[in-house]
Parts: sequence; C-alpha cells; structure tokens
Amino acid sequence: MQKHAARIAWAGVCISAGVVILHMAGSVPLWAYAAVLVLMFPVIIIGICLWWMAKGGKEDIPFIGY
Amino acid sequence: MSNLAGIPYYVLEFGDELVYFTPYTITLFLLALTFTIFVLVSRPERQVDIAFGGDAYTTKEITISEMRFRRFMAIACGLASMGAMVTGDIFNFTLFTAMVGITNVGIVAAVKSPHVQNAAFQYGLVALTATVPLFGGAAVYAAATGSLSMIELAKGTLPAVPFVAKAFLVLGVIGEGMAPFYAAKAEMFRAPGAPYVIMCSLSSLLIFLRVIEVVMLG
Amino acid sequence: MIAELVLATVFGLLLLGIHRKVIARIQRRPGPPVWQEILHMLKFSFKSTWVPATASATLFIGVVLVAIGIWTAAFFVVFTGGSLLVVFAIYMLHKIVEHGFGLSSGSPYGKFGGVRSVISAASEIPLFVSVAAIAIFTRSFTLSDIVLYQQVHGPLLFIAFPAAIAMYLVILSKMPSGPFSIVESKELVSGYKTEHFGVWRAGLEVCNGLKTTVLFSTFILVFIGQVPILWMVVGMVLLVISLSFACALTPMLSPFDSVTVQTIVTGLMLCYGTFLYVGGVA
Amino acid sequence: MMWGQYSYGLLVVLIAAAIAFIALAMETDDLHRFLLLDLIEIPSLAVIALLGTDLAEALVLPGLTVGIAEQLALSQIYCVKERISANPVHGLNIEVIAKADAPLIISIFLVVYGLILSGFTGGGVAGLGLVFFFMSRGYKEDLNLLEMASGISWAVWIFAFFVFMFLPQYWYVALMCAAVGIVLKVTVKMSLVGTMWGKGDE
Repeated sequence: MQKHAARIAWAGVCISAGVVILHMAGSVPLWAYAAVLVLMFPVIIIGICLWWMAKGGKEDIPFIGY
Repeated sequence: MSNLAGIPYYVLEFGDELVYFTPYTITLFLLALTFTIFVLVSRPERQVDIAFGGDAYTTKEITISEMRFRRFMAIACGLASMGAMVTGDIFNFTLFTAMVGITNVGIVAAVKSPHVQNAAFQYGLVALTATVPLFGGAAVYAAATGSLSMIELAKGTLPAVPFVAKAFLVLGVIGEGMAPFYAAKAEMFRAPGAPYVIMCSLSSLLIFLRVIEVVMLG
Repeated sequence: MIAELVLATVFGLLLLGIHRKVIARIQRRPGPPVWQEILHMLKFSFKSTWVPATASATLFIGVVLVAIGIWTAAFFVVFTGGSLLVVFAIYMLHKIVEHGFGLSSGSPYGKFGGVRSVISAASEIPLFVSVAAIAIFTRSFTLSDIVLYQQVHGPLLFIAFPAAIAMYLVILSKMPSGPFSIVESKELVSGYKTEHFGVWRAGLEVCNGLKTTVLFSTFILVFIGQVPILWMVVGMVLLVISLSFACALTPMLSPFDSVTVQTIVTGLMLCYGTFLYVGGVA
Repeated sequence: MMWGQYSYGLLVVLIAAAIAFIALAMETDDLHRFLLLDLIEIPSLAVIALLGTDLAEALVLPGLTVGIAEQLALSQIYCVKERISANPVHGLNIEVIAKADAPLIISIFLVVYGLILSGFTGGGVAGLGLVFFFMSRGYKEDLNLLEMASGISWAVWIFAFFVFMFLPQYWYVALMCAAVGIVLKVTVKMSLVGTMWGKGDE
C-alpha cells in the first residue's frame, strides 16, 4: 500500500517536473501546464501523505458518538 | 456584456446545434464529468443511524436492484448536466434543465423512506411548475430575437433580449434546482447512497452557474 | 508555479493560524501558536489512515482529490488573471465538496454537516450579485480587466462599497468558527469533516489553506487592485484580523437564522444591483 | 403588428397560468395538486406554440415529452408514497365494442389517415387508432415484435439524420426515411400503451 502510494507520488512529481521543463522550453502552453498541475497536485499530496503515514489500522465503523 | 465568460476555445457545429467550450463552461463540464465517473465506479455507503445519546446503531443497506436504478438515474443526471453545460442553444438548455429535474426525482425515488418519498414528490411538483417559466423564457427569447443560438446572441447584432425572458429563465432554473429556496430539495439529501444523492445538488448548482452565463448574453 | 502553489498553501494555513490566535487573544485565551495549522496538516499526514467500513470508498477518497484540484484550478485562474466567474463557480462547487465529505462516510454527524451545507447554499448568492455589480462598472469579468479598471478609476472598494461588504460576508461564511459556519458547529462533532481523518484530513487542510489564500487574494485584487506582493500579504493579514474580530465577537447562528440572514443580504444586494443597472451608473 | 398580437396572446396565456398557479397554491391535497399541474403544463406549451413558426412546432414536441415524463415519474412516486398497489383493469369493459366491428373500422380509418399525414402527427393519429383497437380487444401476445419494430424505425430515423448532416444532396431519401421512421416509431409506441392497458387480464 505505502510502496504503491510512493510510486504514485513519484510518478506525479515526475510528470509535473516534466511539464514544468517543457513549459520553460516553450513547447507546452500555459493552460496545458496548469491543467496538468491541477490534476497532479492532489495526487502528489495524497500520494506523499499515504507514503509516510503510520502503519497499521483496520477498517472501522464511523464515529458513532459515545 | 457580450463576452461569453471568456473566449470560446472550441465550437462544434452540428447542423444548427451548437456546442461550445469557454474556460467557464469547460470547468463546469469537467466537474460534471468527474462526479459522473464517481457515480459510475463507486458503491453506495452504508448510512449509519443512531439514537442520539444511546449506543444502539444500525446501518442501512441498499439492495442491488435499487442501487442499479439509482445509479442509472444518477448517470442520466450527470449526462443531462454535462449537456446543459456545453450546449449552445437556449432551448436545449431548458430541456436539459427539465431533464435534470426528472432525474433528480428519480435518484431518490427508489428510496423506501416515506420522508424522502414525500420530499421527492413535493420537489417534483415545484420542478414541474418551473417548466412553465423555463420554456416560456426560451419561447420569449425566440420571439424577441428570432434566434436561440447563444453564439448569435453573444455577437450583439440581434435585437436586445427582453428582461422578462431572462427573469423567466432564471426563475425556471431556481424552481428546478436551488436547494436553499425550498426545503423539499434539502430533505431529499437525507437519502442514503451518497454518490447518487450528490448528483442532485451538483446538477442544480451547475445549472444555476450556467444560467448566469446564459442570461448575460444578448 | 509549483513553488507558488506550495507557498500559497502554507501561507493560507498560516492565515488560518493567525485567525485562531487572534480569536483566542480577543477571548483572553493564550491560543495556539500561529503556525499551529501547518503543524496540524503535517501531523494528520503522519497518522495511520484507512477508509471507514461503511463508507463509499471511491467518493470518500475522490472528494479529497477534487477538493484540492478545484482550488488549485482557482489558484491558477487568479494567478493568470482569468475570469472572476470561474473563481466563483469553484467557490460554489466547494459546497459539493463539503456535501461529498459529509455524506460519503455514512456517519450521521457527517450527514448532518453535509445537509446543512446544502441548506446554507443561500450564502453563495450574494456573491453573484456582487460580481454582477462589479461587472456593471468594469464591463468585464476577467480579473486582469478589473485590475486595469482600478488603475484608472481607483479601488472598487470605494466605488462599489456594498459589493465589497457582500463579498466580505461570503468570505466570513467560509471562515472557521464564524457566525455562519453551521456546517462545522460542535454539536455535529466536526460536521462534514468528522470522518475524514489522517491523510484525508491532511488533504482537506491543504485544500483549506489554498482556499483561504485564493479567496483573500481575490478580494484584494477585485476591491483594491494590483499591489506589490508585500502589500498584498499585509492586506491579507489585515483582512484575516478583521474577520477574526467578526468571528470572535458574534455567536454562531442557528441554521435557519443563518439562512435567513444570508437571504436578507441577498435581497439587499439585488436591490443594489437593480439600482446600479437601472440608474445607469456605468 | 406581429409583436402586438403575440403580446396579447402571451398575456392571455400568462393569465391562464396565473389562475392555475393560484389554484395550485390554494389546493392542499397532494393528488389534486398533481392533477392541477397538468393545467400548468399546458400554458407553458402554449407560450411556445404562440410563436407560430415551424421552430415552435419543433420545440413544443420535446417540451411535451419532458412534461409527460415528469408527470409519469411523479405519479409513480405518488403511488409508492401513498402505498397504492396495482389495480387490475380489464381493457375497456364495454360488451358492445368487445365483439363489434366498429373498433376495427375506426382503427383502420385512423391508421390510414395517419399514414397519409406521416411524420410525428401522423404517427400520433395512427397510434391512437391502434391504442383504441388494442384497448377494446385486450391484446395478450408477447410484445417483442412491436418493440423490435420500434427499435428498427428509430434506427431508420437516426440514419436519416446522419444523411442530412453528411450527405445533404440525398435529402429526399433522408426525408422519406425520417418520415416513415417516425410514423412507425410513434405508432408502435402508442400501440404499446394500448396493450399495456389491456394486459391486466392475466
């Protein structure tokens, strides 16, 4: 699970970095660059967090207010 | 105010049917698409009921047949709102809006709770009455300008659209959608099956956002 | 732009921290340090995380991604001087995000938070009337045009003061522990956020930080105009302090009172908009 | 001049709508309110019909369809809400027409007239004839054939549209296809309504 998340996060980082470089080189227009970041930013954040989150835990029923 | 909330990126002419994307409508369209995909792939949650103060709780199960029907309705609702986001024709917009009204009723219609059923029925009454100003507005648009095409209206060469037409259109959309204006719609959201129920509020919000763009034309 | 994005998030969280600190000082409590919200976000991201057994997993996770995604998009729209309408469409669609957070878990507390969020959609309507009022003056919805207009005519804050008040109220209704924040009131535990813990909550915090920066900078861009970045930061801090006073000194309204107040504001704004439109100010 | 006439018509329709709305607001029984909605639906179509152009005709039909769909959905909800169970109906329970030749003759007349009219209206007229026939006779066959005919005619109709879009020089063929397709489609759909009604005997 965490390994998987790490892979996803890294993929996101690589895609974003690639688009940044391509944008600076002038081969990707601003709107496409922004669109890629809009897609990738949430993925990177959640991916990184899931990667370094603490281990363990089992599914539970929701908070039912004791 | 003739700009279509940004320059159209893309205009698809299909006979006299127009489809166009502006930065504004493409944002709305993509959101409708995203949530429709969620509806497509997600299973409903099991809503937990508790007696407040006590420690007894039950989870509501949704049967497969009920889930299938509601998922179908939610997808139809998503498609209708996507259509309403991209269409370039006033009358098609009103039709999609009316269709959103029907599917919203459909999404919660299969829920067996009498509370939700009643809310859905009351909502349906209002939604059905709202078709009068909705279609009426579109008709006055056609009568006054001779065109229903948003692109033509945006060019500013046609006669001005009477205020009453715009007011009718907004009134119709409010009647179809906006939860805060009548409690029945908010009551519908108590139904279990979050991915589907969420389409009710998403579609009405999206249609409200789109009508704001529509009334600014012409 | 990635650096700006991260900075905007961190700065937004810092603003929320200042908000908490000022409220605490007004109420004569010591309060948490101003960077508490940033630590909060980090803390949640280290916690162990799973999806509740009763939740609709796809929506439960997807809505977190959507929450961050829409505000990233809003940030880019503000950043590139795009259409004000898009920013406010995203603002309204944040309702759907709250709704999704609340309903997807199956928890009764989350459900009530989500339903309240739908009921209080009335709070967004003054926003559109105020946007329309602005457009009557500037004849455009793009932020860059609005900024240009203000360079010629002076800040819209003075020209369209009621519109500024309406938008201020709209921002107020999104601040934590404000008079209109019925979706997170404490009888619902944490309202729509109740079931999103650990990483999911960290994602929500990122979204909140970004949202705060975007809304505040939009307010300043629309009503004061383009100012140097330092003054922008000062303006945002002043804005958050004033909002904190409003939050600290008012009680939380009951859901129906909250809707009533927002509806009255909408009515007043409609009168103002009609007055501008008919009076031919522009 | 045109605009003046249109405005007067609009005024009359709006007065009608206002009367219906007042009635709706005064009524408290759910079923009665639901029935009143039909009165409200008509003015909305009348507003469109007042345009008096062929565009208006093209707009009234979808409006009508949407309205009917909403009413069907609501009536279903009403039945579930009030726990009304299916009430068997045995065709038109009139001994005279169950055996007589009159329904057959009237149906044939309507179908032929509908075919001559062609298009949506013709389909409606022809369908009405079939509805009447099936209702009076209580049809009990399986409906697969009718449904298949309906599907094929719909496909023909759509095909005609694509010809209009992409090969406009063959417009006459497309027009004929569309006319035949829609007449079959509406006829079949309406006759299905008739058999639905007669199915209660089982």
